[in-house]
This record gives sequence, C-alpha cells and structure tokens, in this order.
Amino acid sequence: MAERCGAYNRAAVAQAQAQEPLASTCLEVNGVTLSFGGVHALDDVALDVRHGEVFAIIGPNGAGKTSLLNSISGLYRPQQGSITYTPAPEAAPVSLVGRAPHKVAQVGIARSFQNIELFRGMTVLENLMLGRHIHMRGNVLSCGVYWGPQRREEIRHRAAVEDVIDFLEIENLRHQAVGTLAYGLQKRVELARALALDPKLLLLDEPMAGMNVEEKEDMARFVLDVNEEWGVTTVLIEHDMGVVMDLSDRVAVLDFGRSIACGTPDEVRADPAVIHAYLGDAE
Amino acid sequence: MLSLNNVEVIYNDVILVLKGLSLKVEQGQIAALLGTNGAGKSTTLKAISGLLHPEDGEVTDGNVEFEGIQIDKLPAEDIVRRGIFQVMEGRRVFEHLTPQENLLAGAYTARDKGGTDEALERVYGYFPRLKERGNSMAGFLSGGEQQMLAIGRALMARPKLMLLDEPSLGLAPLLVQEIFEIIQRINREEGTTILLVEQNATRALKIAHYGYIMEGGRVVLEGTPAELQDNADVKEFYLGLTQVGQRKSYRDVKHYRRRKRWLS
Amino acid sequence: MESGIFFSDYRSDMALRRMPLQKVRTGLLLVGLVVFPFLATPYWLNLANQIAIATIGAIGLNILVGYTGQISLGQGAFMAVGAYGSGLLTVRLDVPFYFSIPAAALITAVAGLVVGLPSLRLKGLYLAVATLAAQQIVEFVVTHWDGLTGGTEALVVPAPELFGARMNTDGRFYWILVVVALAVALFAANLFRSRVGRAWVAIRDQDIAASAIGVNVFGYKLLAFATSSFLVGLSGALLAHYRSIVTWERFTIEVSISYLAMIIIGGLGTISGSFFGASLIVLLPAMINTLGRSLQDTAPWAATVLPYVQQGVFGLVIILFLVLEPEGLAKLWRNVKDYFRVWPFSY
Amino acid sequence: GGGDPVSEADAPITIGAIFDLTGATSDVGTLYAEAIRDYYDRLNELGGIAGREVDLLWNDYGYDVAKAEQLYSEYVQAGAVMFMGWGTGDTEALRGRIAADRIPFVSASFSHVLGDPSEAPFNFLVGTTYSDQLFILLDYLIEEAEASGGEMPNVALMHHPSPFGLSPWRQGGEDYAKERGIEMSPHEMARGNTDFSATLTRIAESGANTVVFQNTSGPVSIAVKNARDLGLDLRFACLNYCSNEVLLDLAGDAAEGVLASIIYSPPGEGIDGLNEAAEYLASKGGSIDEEGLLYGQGWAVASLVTEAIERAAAAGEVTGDSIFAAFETFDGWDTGGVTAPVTFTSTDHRGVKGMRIFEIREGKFQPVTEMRMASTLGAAE
Amino acid sequence: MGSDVFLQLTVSGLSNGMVYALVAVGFVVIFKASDVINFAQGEFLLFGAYLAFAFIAQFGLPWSLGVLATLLTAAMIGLIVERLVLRPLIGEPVISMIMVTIGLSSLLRAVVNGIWGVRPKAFPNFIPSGEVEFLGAIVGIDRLLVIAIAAILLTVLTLFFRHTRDGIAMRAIADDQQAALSMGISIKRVLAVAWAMAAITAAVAGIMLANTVGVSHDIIFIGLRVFPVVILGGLDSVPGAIVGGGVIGLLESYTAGYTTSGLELIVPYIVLILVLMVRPYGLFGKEIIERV
Ligand SMILES: Nc1ncnc2c1ncn2[C@@H]1O[C@H](COP(=O)(O)OP(=O)(O)OP(=O)(O)O)[C@@H](O)[C@H]1O
Ligand SMILES: Nc1ncnc2c1ncn2[C@@H]1O[C@H](COP(=O)(O)OP(=O)(O)OP(=O)(O)O)[C@@H](O)[C@H]1O
Ligand SMILES: [Mg+2]
Ligand SMILES: [Mg+2]
Repeated sequence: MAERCGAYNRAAVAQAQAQEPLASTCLEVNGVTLSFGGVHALDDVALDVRHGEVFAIIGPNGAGKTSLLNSISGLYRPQQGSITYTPAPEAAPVSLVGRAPHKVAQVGIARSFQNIELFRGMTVLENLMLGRHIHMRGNVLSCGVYWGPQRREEIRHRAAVEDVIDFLEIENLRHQAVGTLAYGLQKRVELARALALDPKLLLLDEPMAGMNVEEKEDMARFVLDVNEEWGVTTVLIEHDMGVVMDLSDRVAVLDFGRSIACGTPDEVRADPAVIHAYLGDAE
Repeated sequence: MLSLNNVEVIYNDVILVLKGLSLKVEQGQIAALLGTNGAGKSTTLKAISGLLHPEDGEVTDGNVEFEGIQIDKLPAEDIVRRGIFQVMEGRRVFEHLTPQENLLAGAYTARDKGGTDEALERVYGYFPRLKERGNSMAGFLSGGEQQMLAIGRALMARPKLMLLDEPSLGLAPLLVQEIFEIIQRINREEGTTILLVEQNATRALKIAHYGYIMEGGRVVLEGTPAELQDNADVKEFYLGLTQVGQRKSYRDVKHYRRRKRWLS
Repeated sequence: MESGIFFSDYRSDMALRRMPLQKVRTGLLLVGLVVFPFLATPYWLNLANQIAIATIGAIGLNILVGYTGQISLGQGAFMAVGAYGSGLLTVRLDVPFYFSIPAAALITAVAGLVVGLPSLRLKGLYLAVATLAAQQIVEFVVTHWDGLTGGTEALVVPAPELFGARMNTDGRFYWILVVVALAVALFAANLFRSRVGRAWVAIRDQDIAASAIGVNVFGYKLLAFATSSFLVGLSGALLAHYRSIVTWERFTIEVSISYLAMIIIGGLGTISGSFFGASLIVLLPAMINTLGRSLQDTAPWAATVLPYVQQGVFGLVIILFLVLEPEGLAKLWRNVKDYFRVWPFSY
Repeated sequence: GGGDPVSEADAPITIGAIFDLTGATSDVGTLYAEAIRDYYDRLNELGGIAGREVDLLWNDYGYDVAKAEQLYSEYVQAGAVMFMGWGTGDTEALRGRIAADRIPFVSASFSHVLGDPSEAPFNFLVGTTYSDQLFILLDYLIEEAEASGGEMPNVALMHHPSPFGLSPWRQGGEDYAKERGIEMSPHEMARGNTDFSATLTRIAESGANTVVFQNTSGPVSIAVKNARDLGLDLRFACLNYCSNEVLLDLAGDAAEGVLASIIYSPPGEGIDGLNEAAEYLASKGGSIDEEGLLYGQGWAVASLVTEAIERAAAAGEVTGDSIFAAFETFDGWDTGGVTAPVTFTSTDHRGVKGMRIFEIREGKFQPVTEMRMASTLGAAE
Repeated sequence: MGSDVFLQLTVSGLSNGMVYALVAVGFVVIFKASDVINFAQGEFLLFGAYLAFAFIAQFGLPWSLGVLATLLTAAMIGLIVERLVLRPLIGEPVISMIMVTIGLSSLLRAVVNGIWGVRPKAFPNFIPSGEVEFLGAIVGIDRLLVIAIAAILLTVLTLFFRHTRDGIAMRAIADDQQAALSMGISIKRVLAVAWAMAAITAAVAGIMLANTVGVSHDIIFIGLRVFPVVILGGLDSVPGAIVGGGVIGLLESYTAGYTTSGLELIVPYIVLILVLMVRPYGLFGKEIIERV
C-alpha cells in the first residue's frame, strides 16, 4: 500500500495539525485512477494541496505527473476518484472531475504545459490577451462592431495584461510573434499567459526544462514572487531537484502512477524509495 | 574531424543568428557546446547536418568541413550518408510508428539487413524499456521513453559523428545519469565522435573532452572542462555555484545580477 | 520593425490603422471605390460586383478555414441556403430585400450551426467531410423539395427596389455591394482584434491550450460556423438579388472548391487575402478570355485548342502562385508594403 | 442595353455565343460549337449578311453559369445583337437579362417553358421541346403495343438530376401519361454513377417494361450495358440528347434496339439541308459523317439565326428588336428536311414541333417513322 | 420485393464498391506519404484510361503490352507531377499542397482535352466481358477482376507499408518531415515513389472504370465520389479503403434499389457522419495524437 500524501491520511493531518495549524485545503485529489488501454497512468493517487503553498510533484518519466495535471485541468477524465478544488479558504468546494477544461479555467485554475503550447501565430500581446478571455464579455456582435463598450473593455484588459508584462519583464517582446522567440522566453510568455488569467491555483509542468542555471534563477524568482506577492497556490512539476528543494513547501513523488512518497523536500530526498526510483545516487 | 569556420547563418533572409562561429571537434572526442537560450546552439547543429533548409535558414558565410570535405552546401540526406547524424531537440519521434519502426527509420541509410538486426539488438541492449513498449505507437510514450527512442535512432545509423541537441531535456535525474553514461559508452565503445549541446553544464563538462560556450551567435569561451569550470562566469551562470563553490539556492532572490564579462 | 513610432496610449496602439501610411492607403482605396463606377464600363462593373460578392463569401469562409482552422467544403451549400432563403422570402412572402437578405443570412447561420455540430468530435479532413455532406444534402434538398424551392427549376427573383429605384443595373447594384463588402471587411477586421476573433485563432493554433485558458472550444467552433455561414449566406443572398435568378447549378461542389482556392491563394487568415483571392479567381478567367479573344483574331487556327489552353492556364496560374508564394497574395502584398515602408532605406 | 443600332451600314453584325467545350456536356457541345463557327466562317467568305460581316464572339463557358453571365455581359457590351447559348442552366439564368436587354436568344436547351413568350419573351427554341418529344414517343409506343396486341407501355423515365432531366416529366409528361392511360414514373440517374444496376433492378421489379432516357449518352450507355448484363427484358428509348453517335460508340451491342428521338436528321440519309455543311467540311478535308448529328444541329441553328438577321436587315436596321420581330415572321420555314418546318408566333416560340423516331440496328440509326408532330396536351383522343 | 432482388443489390453493390476501393487506394497512398488529399485523383484516373486507349486502340499494341505501357507512362506522369508541382512545396503547409492539386486537376484535364479531345470513346475490348451467376445474382466478369485486383493491392501495399524501407520512410515523412530528413530519408525520393505508386493504382482503376463508363470525362466525377469511401475507411488505411468501398457500394446499391430520386447520393454521407461520431478517424484511420 503506497503511502498517502497530504490530508487524505486523516491521522497524519491530525498529528501535523497538533504541531502547527494547517492552512486549509485548496486542492484535494482522492483515489484518482486513470488508464489508457492497458497503461495505468494514474493508480489510486491521493494528495492534498494547501492554500498558499508551492507544491511540487516529482517522479520518473512516465510516472503520470502530467497525466495528473491534465486530470486536474479537465483534459483527462479519470475513471475513478475525485478531485475537489476550493478557490478560497471559506469558499464552497468545486468538483473538477468531468468538468470541461474551459470551466476549470473559469474557477481560477491556470496552467502551463510541458512542451510549450503557445499560440504560435500570434504576438505575445495577443497570447496574453487570450489569458484575459474568461474575464471579458465581448460577443460576436460587440467585437465585430468594436466601437464603444468593446473598445473600452479591450483597453481595460490591455492594462491588466501590461501589469503582467511588467512583472515578467517582457516589455520589449509585446509585438513579437511568439513562434520566433527563443525557448526560454517562450516559457516565460507561457507563464505570463497563465498569470493573465488571474488564477488562484497555478499548475506548472516543467517550467524550467531546457534552461541553464541563469535562466532557471529568473524563472524561480518569478514563481516565488507569484506565490508570495500574489498569493497564488502553485503546483509544480520539475525534474531539477535543486529547484524542487529550494522552491517547494511540500513534495509528492509518483512512480508508475502511484504516489510513493510525500512530505517536505528534505524528507522526500532522504526517502530510500525515492532515491531508488527517481534520484539515483546522484552525486 | 569536424570544423566550422566563421559560419554565419541567416533565417528567412533577414534574421542573423550565427555571427561568425568557429569550432572544431576532434575524432573520437566528446565536445560540449553550452550557451544560453537562443544563443544559436541548435542552429549550429542544423548548420552542420543540413537541416537548416526546411526552416528557411542558410549558411551565408564561412564553411563547414567534415573529414576535409566542405559539406555546408550538401542536402541533408547526403550528410547523413557521410556519417553525421543529428538527434534533434524535442525528441521528434514519428508518433504513428511503433518504437521498432522508428528505429528502422533511423537505419534508413544503413544498407545491409543483417546489420540492421544487430543494431536493433544493440539499441535494445542500451534501452530495454523500448523493447517492452512493443507495438504501441511512439506518440504515446512518455517523454523519457521518447528521448531514448530518439537516441536509439541515431545508434541505428552507426554514425561517425553524432550531434546531440539537449538529450537530457525533461528527463528525470536517474535517467539523466543513465543517458550521460550511455553517451560516454557510445563514445568509448563505438568510437563515435560526439558534439553535445546541453543545458546541464555540470554533467556535460563531466564527460566532455573539450567545451565551447556560445552566446549571441558566437563562441565566447572555449577550453578543456577544467579550464571552463574555473571561469567565474561559468561557475555562476552555468554551474550555479557561488564564488566559493557552493551551490546557490534558487530562493536567494536577486534582482541585481553581476554582468557576464567572459574574461578568462 | 516599426521602431521609432511610439504610441502614447493604448487606444492608438490598438487602432486598426496605426500608421500614417496605412491611413493614406485606406483613403485612396475609398476614393477609388467611389470614382470607379463613373469610369468603368458595365463589363467592368459586372466584374467588380462579382468580386464584391466573392469577397464577402471569401471572408466568411476565411473565418472558418483561415482563422479557426476548420476546413470547409460546404461553401456552395451555404451560399445556396442564403440565395434560396432570400429569394423565396421575396418571391413567396413579398419581403423587401433589405429584410430578406439579413433574414436569409440568419437562416444560413443556423444551418451552419447544425453543420458544425460534428466538430465536437471531428477534426481536419474528417470534419471537412461533414461539410461536404452538407454540400450534398443541401444540393439534394434544393433540387428535390419542389414545394419549397421549385425543385430543379430556376427561381426568378425580381430586381430589388431601394428608395424607389430599381436596382437592376450593374451600376446601381455596385453601391449596395460595395457598402456591404466594406462593412463585412470592417466587421471581420474588428473581430480579429478583439476577444472572439482571438479565441478562434487560438483554437486554430492550439485547441488544447485554448480550452485550458478558458475558451469554450466547441462553443467557439460552433460560433465560427455560424458567423462564417452568416456571411456566406449573405453573399449568396446578394448574389440571388443581383442575378435575379437562383439556380442550384450555381452552388455546386465546384463553387466550394473555387472559394477554397480563393482564400488559399489569397492568403489564409487575412482579410485582404480574401479580397485578393476573390479578385484573382474572378478576374483570371476573364483576363484569359480576353487574351484568348485576341488570339482568336490573330491566329484562328488556335480556336480549337484555345479553350483547353484557357483551362490549363487557369490551373497553371494557381500552381505557380502557390509554388512561388505558398502563403498567398496577402503575403506578397505584405512584402511589397514592407519594402516601401523602409524605402528608400531598404538595406 | 446592347440593342443599340449599329449606325454604319457596313459595320459587322455582332453575335455572342457561349459553348461548352470543356465542361460537363462538352462531348456534344464541341460538335455544336464547331458547326456554328464553321457556318459563320463560310458565311463571311461568301460576303456575310447583306454585305456585312458577321462578328461571332464566342468562348467556352465550361457549363458554368457564372462564367456564362460574365461572357454575356462582355459580348453585349461589345455590341452583340443576337445571342446563342447552350445549356438549360445558362439559358434559365440569362432569360431575364436578355429580355431586359432585348436580345433574342437561341440555345440548345429545349425545355418547354423557354418557348413560352410570357415566361421567356426573348428566347426562341429551334428544336422540339423535351415534352413534345416525350409525347411523340409515348404515342408511338402505345400505337406499337396496340398494333401488336402486346402489353401497354409501362414507362420509367430515367432522367438527369437537373431541370434538363426533369423537364419532360414536369412540363406535361406526367399529365400526358395519365391522359393516355399509361403508367409512367420518374427515376433519377444520380450524377457520376458508374453503375445503374440497382435502379434498373428496381425498375424491372416494379413492373415497368419501357425505359425512356432523358440524359446524355454517357450515363445512358452505362445503363443499357447494365441492363444487358442483368438480362432485363426492357424496351429502351432516348430523347434527343442521347440519340446521337456517342451512344453508338459507347454502348456498342447493348444499344441495339434502342429507340431514338431524332429532331435533327443525322448525316448519311441524303438530307438536302445538310448538303451545305457537308460540302463545306469536304472542302476543308473533313466529312460530315465523321462529325455527326450534333454538327448538323449547330449548322441548322446558325442558318436559322442568319435567316432571321437577314430578314431584319432587309426590313431596316439590325437591332435586337428587329431580329426579334424577324423571328416572329417565321412561318413554316423549311430547314431542308433537317428538322420539321419552323414557325414562331408572338404567343409561341417553340419553333419546331415534330420529330422522327429511329431505332438502332446494327450499330446505325434506322428510321422507323416518318416525321410525326406532337399532339398538344389535351388534344389527344 | 423478393430476396433475389436483395441478393442482386448486394452483389452489384459490393462489386461496385470494389471499383470505388480501387480508386480510393490511390488517395490513401498519397495521404500516407504526405497528409495530402489529391484533388486531381479523378484526372489521374482519366489519364490512365486515355493512355490505355491510346496504346491499345490508337497505336495497336497487344493489350498486355498496352497495359504495361500505360502503367509505366502513368508512373512517369506521377513522377513528373511530383517533381514539378509538389516538390517545390515540400515543407510548406499541407493546405497549400492540397490546393496545388486543385490547380493540377485543371491543368491535367486541359492536357487530356488537348491531346484527345472531349468526345467520349469506346474502350478497347480486351477485358473479358460476360457475366457469371452467383447464388442467383448476376455479376460481370470484369467486376470479378476488379475484386481480384483490389485483393492483390491490399496485400502488396500492406506489406509495403509495414515492412519495406520506403514504406516505413513514407509513413515517417507524413509524421515529421524534418525529423525524417535528419535520418537521411530523402523526402524527394520517397514522395516521388508515392506519386508514382498512386499514379499506377489510379491508372489501373482508370482502366477498369473506362471499361464500364467508356473513355470519357465522366470518369473524373468518380474522383470526388469516393471521398466518403476514403474517409469511412480512414484516410491512411489501405484495408480501410477496401472496407469503405464495400460499405459505401452496398449503401448506394440498397438505397438506389429501394428508393427513387437519387437518395443514393446522400445516404452514404449521412451514414458516414454517424459512423464518424463514434469513430472520429474512420474505421481504420490513424488517430491524431494530441499530448500536452
Ligand atoms: N493520451 C494518452 N494516451 C495513451 N497513453 C498516455 C496518454 N497520456 C499519457 N499516457 C501514458 O501514461 C503514462 C504517464 O504519462 P505522463 O505523461 O503523465 O508521464 P509524466 O510523469 O508526465 O512523464 P514525463 O516526466 O516524461 O513527462 C505514460 O506511460 C504515457 O505513455
Ligand atoms: N526557423 C527560424 N526562423 C527564425 N528565427 C529562428 C528560427 N530558428 C531559430 N531562430 C532564432 O535563432 C536564435 C537561435 O535559436 P536556436 O534555436 O539556435 O537557439 P538555441 O541556442 O538552440 O536555444 P535553446 O537553448 O532555447 O534551444 C533564436 O533567437 C531564435 O529566435
Ligand atoms: Mg510530463
Ligand atoms: Mg536549441
């Protein structure tokens, strides 16, 4: 029986809470099972993300990390289990299983993708304006006419987008087509697009893959700022253990679709099962 | 074995990416090519392998020589036939082919059938996981498995020179370790010369015989791994070490950064 | 690229025509459109009118194919719905054309919505076959529902009246068509600089990412089908009143294919491309005809092969355009503009 | 409009013509077009009409209605006073505009309505309408059955899916069959079919014993071959657009015994009206026997149009209106036996009312009747 | 209607369907190698028919040599088309390549017209005619031949795509041209092979069609008629083309046999859409892999 991660294990929570008061649950994944034909991508996965934390998911290639993220954001529909999301500590929980992806975005969950999935034909600005999509009201008629309310709306949201642009320091890229940007910048634009959504929960799938240390540092700073200054709960998939150790509050480890460990970065790093399946005797 | 002399590459007739780049790879060695995003590493590899053409890129100045022959005007298929094989960035497996068919496609230039079977066994020896995935389409493999497949395809061609573009991208630590070991083995056991582009500088320098660091379309620094590791800029920006050789923490949010000088 | 020009507020940065040069060009275009009918012969007016109608239809198709990325082979069918819709409303119910045309466009939009339903599951060429099915089914219904459409007989539509004038000449109809075509072009241009158009392009580029940032992909696909069909229906309805006659032979699969040719040769996903493509496909045969006529006079022996030469040249020009500029005339136009923007400092 | 008078007495007379040389009906369209072009070449060699050259503006429209409209406006602008069309689609599409422009129009479409001046004021039909052809055929079949004491005809009308195809059924055929007390039903021949076995099987099963085709020779040849293969016992008859040499070529043996509606006499019978054409072709090294029946049709239509223009020229200026008036003076005009005599009146533009019925025997058209005239609807006893 | 009618409809439908299948295979070959729908397929059929006509009826070659010459010439035409028209577009968006085939269809048609004129011609009589009875239904011998050819094509092509170097390379190119290039696969060569193969299958289909339809432009229509066949089977599946041909042939036959007024033109489409809603990539088509 795999070790359960987070509040699902009531006893562990009670124990933990005795020591320090726990932030309330933001995302609760419970018994999620997902298979494709014969492949079990996820097998009875359970974990629990608390408001305001940076939660990392690690695990070998093919362990099901991306599949888990996809299940949360509605792209995959698990055969079993529940995923519940609580936007704010006092808010009513929302079930995410079977919810269409765009409806998941509407409750405040934004994400980035493992292999950059930007709208390549568009400029950076247009990509970010799309991030504002759910906050805008324009319809075919108003957009086609444009004059009046629609123009005001566009300008209002353009201002919001500019905030994100400032924050991520991509001012000089505004009018560039994203397809021609260097890889690292594309990753940053993808983060920007997710932030333009004003999310409460941010899901990042390997945001720092393919970057050198310098660029990872930048990215790390953005992730931390988003988390600390904007108070966005963040779920992070990453293979660079340095990044994971430094940024995350808690870590869950998946292997063959099952969660094999969970805890603070240091606990996880010391876990023999994790070393065996994932880390190897790295150094 | 391979040398690039003052190579200039332009995309779409306007975007100048390589600005007079020169580098050399010696027979039987592993050369590492490091650099920031957008420095032009992938472009360099494509300039060697002839894959610029489909992207509207062109070597406009300088030349690429392989075993004493100028190859920058040759079509990609001729270059492969001469023994240069590039493992492209982003895996690029043939999604609707099985892993085995992907490997056979890699052996396209190898003529004899017996050799193909043998090569297949060798690849399965390196990556037993690929054999296990049997008949499922390669598009459904996980990222790591696809990366193994991409390297496996290169092995099938038995190239003299292998160009590897970020082979460790997106791989779990254990696998990164394994991939680097395999690269080293290929180099040692089969005598394959390797030009390795990597973001994981620590590891790359560990197995390389020589290294180049490029930025903005030029080589800004070169040397043996030991020399490079000694450079302050390399330490800070590529290895993530503090001045005293400690690993920096990503938590140390720093809004000011020392500028790179590339003084050695 | 446009370095050196800064905008002090978002409004001018987001304007449709930002550059002074662009404004001049637009002005020239408008003046040209107003002066044209006073200079042109009826033959040229006829061609201009055809171009206007084709442009509207092409913009409609471009919304679906070029911007949203859903291939359609049902253009002819949607034009037929618009044409028969408006024609029948006028003939059977005496609805004046300025009501019947928008009504017919709305009916076509609904038809488009229905045809778009399979896009819930189908993509690419598999979806294209749904539109091809629509083409076949509409053709079938139009030719077989005698009670409604008069079956295979032609439907004669009286020339419309506006402000007491009968719009029965090319010269008069020109004004209606130009105004509508400009309005449609502006409407489409606006769409693509705001929320709805962006969502469509997002679906074309990466539908999964689009859904993950909150775009209701299926909903917007349906919307694209409806909007596109609305404009296509509009062009069909205008055609019905312009030609005063509706026959199913005008709306066959060949029509669908030639509209696809328009937007691809013109440039997918551009408004100007729709216009260029429409112009080319309308003018090219006319040019070749004229060329052929002069050849007839100078070299009568050529008469027997001439039609085949015309047919072949049409194909050849399409091939040449695509081989030389696969991104279409709009791209060529952009290159010309880029050249002149920095001219005389081109290097 | 294009009816403006041509002031100079020696200026050419302009005629506009659209032909199908590459489109769906180009197989027959090409021959028709060739004849008309040859006719005017010859006419101009002989001095034209009343000393004026004829400027025949023509082009291929590929059976595309939009292109027909475009060519029409081009030619009208170039001063055409007379127009020659081809198919049902373009004729229908242009009929309003020619009336507005006052330009007389002849085409090769013989849809019954086009001969009704209240529907199509400026159209003139130089051919027996499809409906009349059908009436004549039905009469013949009934007579034949009565004479031999066999079964009465039970007819399946296999037709092209278009106004052309349905025209004989819609425009009187249905009522006529009722009036004559026989069974008749329409069956569509879907476009692009390569096999009609299923339709024929159904027809045979339904008890029909006769099939009348209103389609072009290509599909009809497939159908008769299918019927032969299936061993069906059906009598076949063609209206005029499959009664031509193409059917003989394509269907071969399977065409034996098929009845053909001949409104333009085929070459080879020594018909006077075809001599001109035959001589002209011979002078160019060709032969009318090779060209066939459609060539004769084109030639006959061109002669008739020329006759109308000559009459107009004799009466004064040549304009659309004067040609129109000249058409309506035709009263029993003799085409030299190519067609039945031609008559146009102000209430009836169906110039030709008769035809002969042929049968295909040993790969040739053999006449089985004299010229027969259509009994109008309601007049049948 | 009796069961004998049903039987006849079934046999006619199936044998017809195999003609469709033959035509559809040409689409599949091109699609497999380049994701392109060849809108000039009808013209390829036509060319094949006219070539056979020319070699056998005009030049008087014995039929076996005539057919051989036809296939060789067709292959040449395929190669020329690939070289002049498709090759410059390698690496460009697929839709441009599709479009170029539309231009090609006009051009090829004009060439055929220019060489042979538009008047239909009787196809030389070398395919055995006559019919055999099969469980009380009648089927032409030429149709049996079509079925045999379809079976051979199915086997040969399946083996080709599964096991040969070029077969695998073709599928690889359809997936990712640049990556294929990096393996040393010559896109030019493989595409040339594909077009030659497609032209040959089209010529075979063209000959079989001309035998029933005559050497006439009516053949061109068949090009588009089989679109639903290809989609139903799955755009890239040879067995799919065969099964799709059979299913559509049957549907048409039953519809034409039991209803009037041309419903057989649309019933296959309606069934097709219903099937696609359950299987979005046809019966055997490869699915688009979308992983994020
Ligand atoms: N759409 C799919 N269809 C079939 N199999 C899938 C699909 N998505 C994922 N899988 C399978 O599920 C397993 C988990 O894949 P997933 O992408 O979630 O792994 P991961 O943990 O993100 O790995 P990596 O670190 O390589 O990205 C893999 O074996 C993969 O092949
Ligand atoms: N096809 C292309 N067209 C235009 N510009 C391109 C193209 N490919 C690359 N570039 C530009 O060339 C520069 C170098 O790109 P390249 O991919 O070679 O960088 P890289 O060093 O491999 O970076 P990364 O680490 O992100 O892979 C980038 O600025 C990129 O925007
Ligand atoms: Mg993943
Ligand atoms: Mg790179």
